[in-house]
Amino acid sequence: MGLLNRLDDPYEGGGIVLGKVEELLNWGRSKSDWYLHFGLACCAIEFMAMNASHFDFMRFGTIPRTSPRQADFIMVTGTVTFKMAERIKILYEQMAEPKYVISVGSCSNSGGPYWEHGYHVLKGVDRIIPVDVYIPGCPPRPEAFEEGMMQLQKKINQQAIFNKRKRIELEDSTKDESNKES
Amino acid sequence: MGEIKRMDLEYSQLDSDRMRINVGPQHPSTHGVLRLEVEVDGEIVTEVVPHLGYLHRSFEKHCEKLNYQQIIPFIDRMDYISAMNNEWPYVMALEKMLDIKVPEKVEYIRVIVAELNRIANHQIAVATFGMDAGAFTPFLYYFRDREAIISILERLSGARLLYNYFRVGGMAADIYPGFKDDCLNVVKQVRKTNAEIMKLLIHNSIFIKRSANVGILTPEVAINYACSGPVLRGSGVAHDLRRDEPYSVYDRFDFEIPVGKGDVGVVGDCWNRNIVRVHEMEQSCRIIEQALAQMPETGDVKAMIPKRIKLPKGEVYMRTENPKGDLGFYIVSNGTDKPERMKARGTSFVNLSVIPEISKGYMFADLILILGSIDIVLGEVDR
Amino acid sequence: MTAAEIFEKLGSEFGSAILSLTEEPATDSFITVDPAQLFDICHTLRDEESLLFDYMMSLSALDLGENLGVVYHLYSMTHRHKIVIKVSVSKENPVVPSVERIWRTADWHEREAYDLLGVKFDGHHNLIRILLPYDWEGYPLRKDYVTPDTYHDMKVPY
Amino acid sequence: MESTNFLWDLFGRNVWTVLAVISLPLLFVLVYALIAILAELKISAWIQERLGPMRTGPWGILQPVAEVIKLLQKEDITPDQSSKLLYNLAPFIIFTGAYAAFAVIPFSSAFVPAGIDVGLFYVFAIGSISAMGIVMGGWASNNKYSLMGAMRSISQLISYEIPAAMAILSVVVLTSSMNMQEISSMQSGGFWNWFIFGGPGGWSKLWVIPFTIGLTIIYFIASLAETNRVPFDIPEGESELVAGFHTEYSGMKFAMFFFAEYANMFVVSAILTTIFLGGWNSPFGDFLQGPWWGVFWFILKSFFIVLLQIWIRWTLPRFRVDQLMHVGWKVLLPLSFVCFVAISLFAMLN
Repeated sequence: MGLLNRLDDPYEGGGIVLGKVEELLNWGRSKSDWYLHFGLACCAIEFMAMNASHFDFMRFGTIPRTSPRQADFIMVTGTVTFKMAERIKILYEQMAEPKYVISVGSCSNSGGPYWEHGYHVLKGVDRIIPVDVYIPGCPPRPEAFEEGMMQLQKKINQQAIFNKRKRIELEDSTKDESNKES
Repeated sequence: MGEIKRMDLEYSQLDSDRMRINVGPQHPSTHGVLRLEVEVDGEIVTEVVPHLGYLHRSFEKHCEKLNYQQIIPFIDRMDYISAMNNEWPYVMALEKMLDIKVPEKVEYIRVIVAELNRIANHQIAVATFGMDAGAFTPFLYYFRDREAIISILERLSGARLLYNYFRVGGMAADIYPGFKDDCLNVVKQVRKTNAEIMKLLIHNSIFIKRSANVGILTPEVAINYACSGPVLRGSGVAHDLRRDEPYSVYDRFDFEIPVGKGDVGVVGDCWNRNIVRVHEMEQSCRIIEQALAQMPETGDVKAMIPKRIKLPKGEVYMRTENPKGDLGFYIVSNGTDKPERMKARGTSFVNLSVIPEISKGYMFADLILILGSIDIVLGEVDR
Repeated sequence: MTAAEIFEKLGSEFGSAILSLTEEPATDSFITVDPAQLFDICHTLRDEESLLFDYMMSLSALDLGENLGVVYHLYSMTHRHKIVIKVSVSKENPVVPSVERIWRTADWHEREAYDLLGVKFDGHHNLIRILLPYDWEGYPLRKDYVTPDTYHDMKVPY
Repeated sequence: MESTNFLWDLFGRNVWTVLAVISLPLLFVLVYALIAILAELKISAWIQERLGPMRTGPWGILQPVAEVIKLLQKEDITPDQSSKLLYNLAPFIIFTGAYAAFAVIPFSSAFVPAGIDVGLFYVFAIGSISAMGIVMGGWASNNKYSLMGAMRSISQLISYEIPAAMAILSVVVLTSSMNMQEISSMQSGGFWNWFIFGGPGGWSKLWVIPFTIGLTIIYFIASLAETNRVPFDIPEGESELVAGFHTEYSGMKFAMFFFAEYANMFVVSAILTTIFLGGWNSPFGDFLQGPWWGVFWFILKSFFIVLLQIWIRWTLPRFRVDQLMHVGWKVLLPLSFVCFVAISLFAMLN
């Protein structure tokens, strides 16, 4: 992240150059999303069909990675059970920033058909990790996957990297001061 | 090739440290969320301990809380690759208890959709098995063909994967015009692709080297572990409920039961388990062709569907031939509209239990192939 | 062989351990046996020439209110006949002999029955939970089971 | 040192020229890697009846650029339990190993970064450095999958270096030179003079042609193994080892592995081109021959080999570890010995 540090210092307050740089960085991130496929249940099969020739998920520039370290977003496809929940959390924490989460299907959105009597089903993956895009359906159709992917790209494209960094720095500095005081 | 090659465990006396590796629950080739705790000595597997339950969705609890019609969608979500086949034993069990004779046309529709789904299931099984061996391209060829089957089933039922199409005493909807032509086109395409995959993957010498003589399951062990489906037939036991206990209209069709013959490798190894699936696709094609020819043109598929299902007191165990093996439902009724207890005998659950037995002494890479050749679906293992 | 013949054959061998035969139209015929002698009965069922039940289709446990029941569905690959064997034990002391050594497939079935209903199988080599996490409390398929509010600080109800 | 480098003639011998000589292949590697990544994505898509990336720039051609921009921004994770120094050093060492080999590759009759006399020997020596990087990365990650991947990788590299060396040695016997530029210039005058067809010579070389073709194939197979490509991609076999020795690497460090892999692919293809396929020579005698056309022919031939590697990658399943060793030691090595003896006999008779 040394590149970013050098970039935001001289242009305090932003500007055209910075805006363009930001656009470029966002473009890179949104067009090249490598994903960790967290295949859990039925939706994973539909996602396999999505990956296959007919729908070709790689058109969006996505590449499946099997190691969470190299993934940009995690695709939670299926029912999250309590036994699995802690593993999802660990894998999410292993991913490198910036990272995103797509929750696929009713089960990982809200527990789905298992919401009432599922004593071993976590009612929504958003109870343990932050979710960026929800794809509804049981299982979602491939078109829904496409829409979800486009929504994620849209979200990444709208991110304000430099403002966010400034805000974080501000928070960090106030935290330091409060630490000193105490 | 004939003799059984098992890695010589003698040189473990070299006293190297053993390493315990966790394969799963999130791993590219556990076909879901299975976790295998593997102890390896260098590259050789010395112990496998499966840990299940990462997809335990409380299926049996739901059955006790819901009424009989509402259970069908949950059954779809058990073995989600072959949902049509899953629904069948359940509705048959209820029809047996209610003493319903379903119309002839319904029986034929059931046979056709079940066989179509069997083809789709085996396509995934063979494709992912190839992928475990590192061949990615056959996977996509099979998925291309599977799309055609999926679209037929979608036009029938309205869903791509989890159909909810069977009803007690009938079907949710009648077939659409042009259904026969679509099925015949699929049959044609399946045969064409199978011929191609035979050359590209099944008889590829690297693939044979990898999968033949690996993970040998003898018939005695297979029966003792109550294996069924292609896993049992790959070991040379011609056990197929469609012929042994003909249900529905299966006694009217002419088809063979492919078993592992050991053309390559020995009977009961991964290659033979896999080839059984490829041959079964061909047999399913034959059944579909005959069923399409025999199917009556007229008939109301919804005529026998009861308004409200209330079972008499009693219990029934019904099993049919799922693509993965015998799928059984044990239903205990207490006379109300909800079952007292329902137990699903998951095919994959039983077939998977054999893995610690057949994977010891092989290489770590073989373990992945053995797992792939058993063709499990975790939804059915954990329920 | 029909269920009645199997019942007679077992009765001649084990006497009072074979409790009853139930044949009703809406039900698969089943034989109820005494759990104390279950292992020997199953051994005979598998190895006796005229029976040869070498294939165990299913093992189910169920909550019968006062008691817990275990149901064995057996099939013979040679003779192609079926039989259902039932035992029932009290909930206070639900111990059933394990048949894991007769049919290896019973291994996981028994673990599942233990996991979900709490039937204890005597003689099983590794009777631990199989589906639920190892630290889960209670047996979910019992009729008096109450779903917990939290598991590891995660809320269970919707 | 004989000057075969037009940059020396152009700018004279000073520091700037050295920098230019170094940076030219670096620039080439970066551009080439981007093209190769795109080719890999697109060719795999076509083989599988797909389209491949389509939404990044026209027809998806900016996909590798987007990936590099993305990888630059990724967080750089060093696992807590890892051996930090080795972990951080490994990607650089691997890339160095791949890049250093470019020093002796003759791109054209007028440009070879360093025309040393023991070029082939140097390539082999420097190739082992990346093996060191792999084992460092795998061990330092403190991950079982990485460790297993690294171990497999090392055994594979060592076993396949021998048949590859035998193949190269045979050419050295024929040419009595290890200078890659010299070997290239010997093969001028049409494809009939390439070493895949026995090198320059009269009709008497006919009986040696099967052996040289065999050696070319042996070297190609060995080079697949050395670059960890399918069917020898066991170190990173996705279905077993998650991602092999680079499981724990993220961001730019992972990109270094990525680049090194593609650079290595080019290096082995370039060596194959130089010693067997006539290097920078035109296949049609004097037609389109010359220093600039040499670059064109050289890159064309090397790219063809790279494409062949990609094609194989998406067609074949992968071997198992012991089968890989079997192929290396019991099939390729004896075969290469036979070819070597035959070619030595031929060289002696001439």
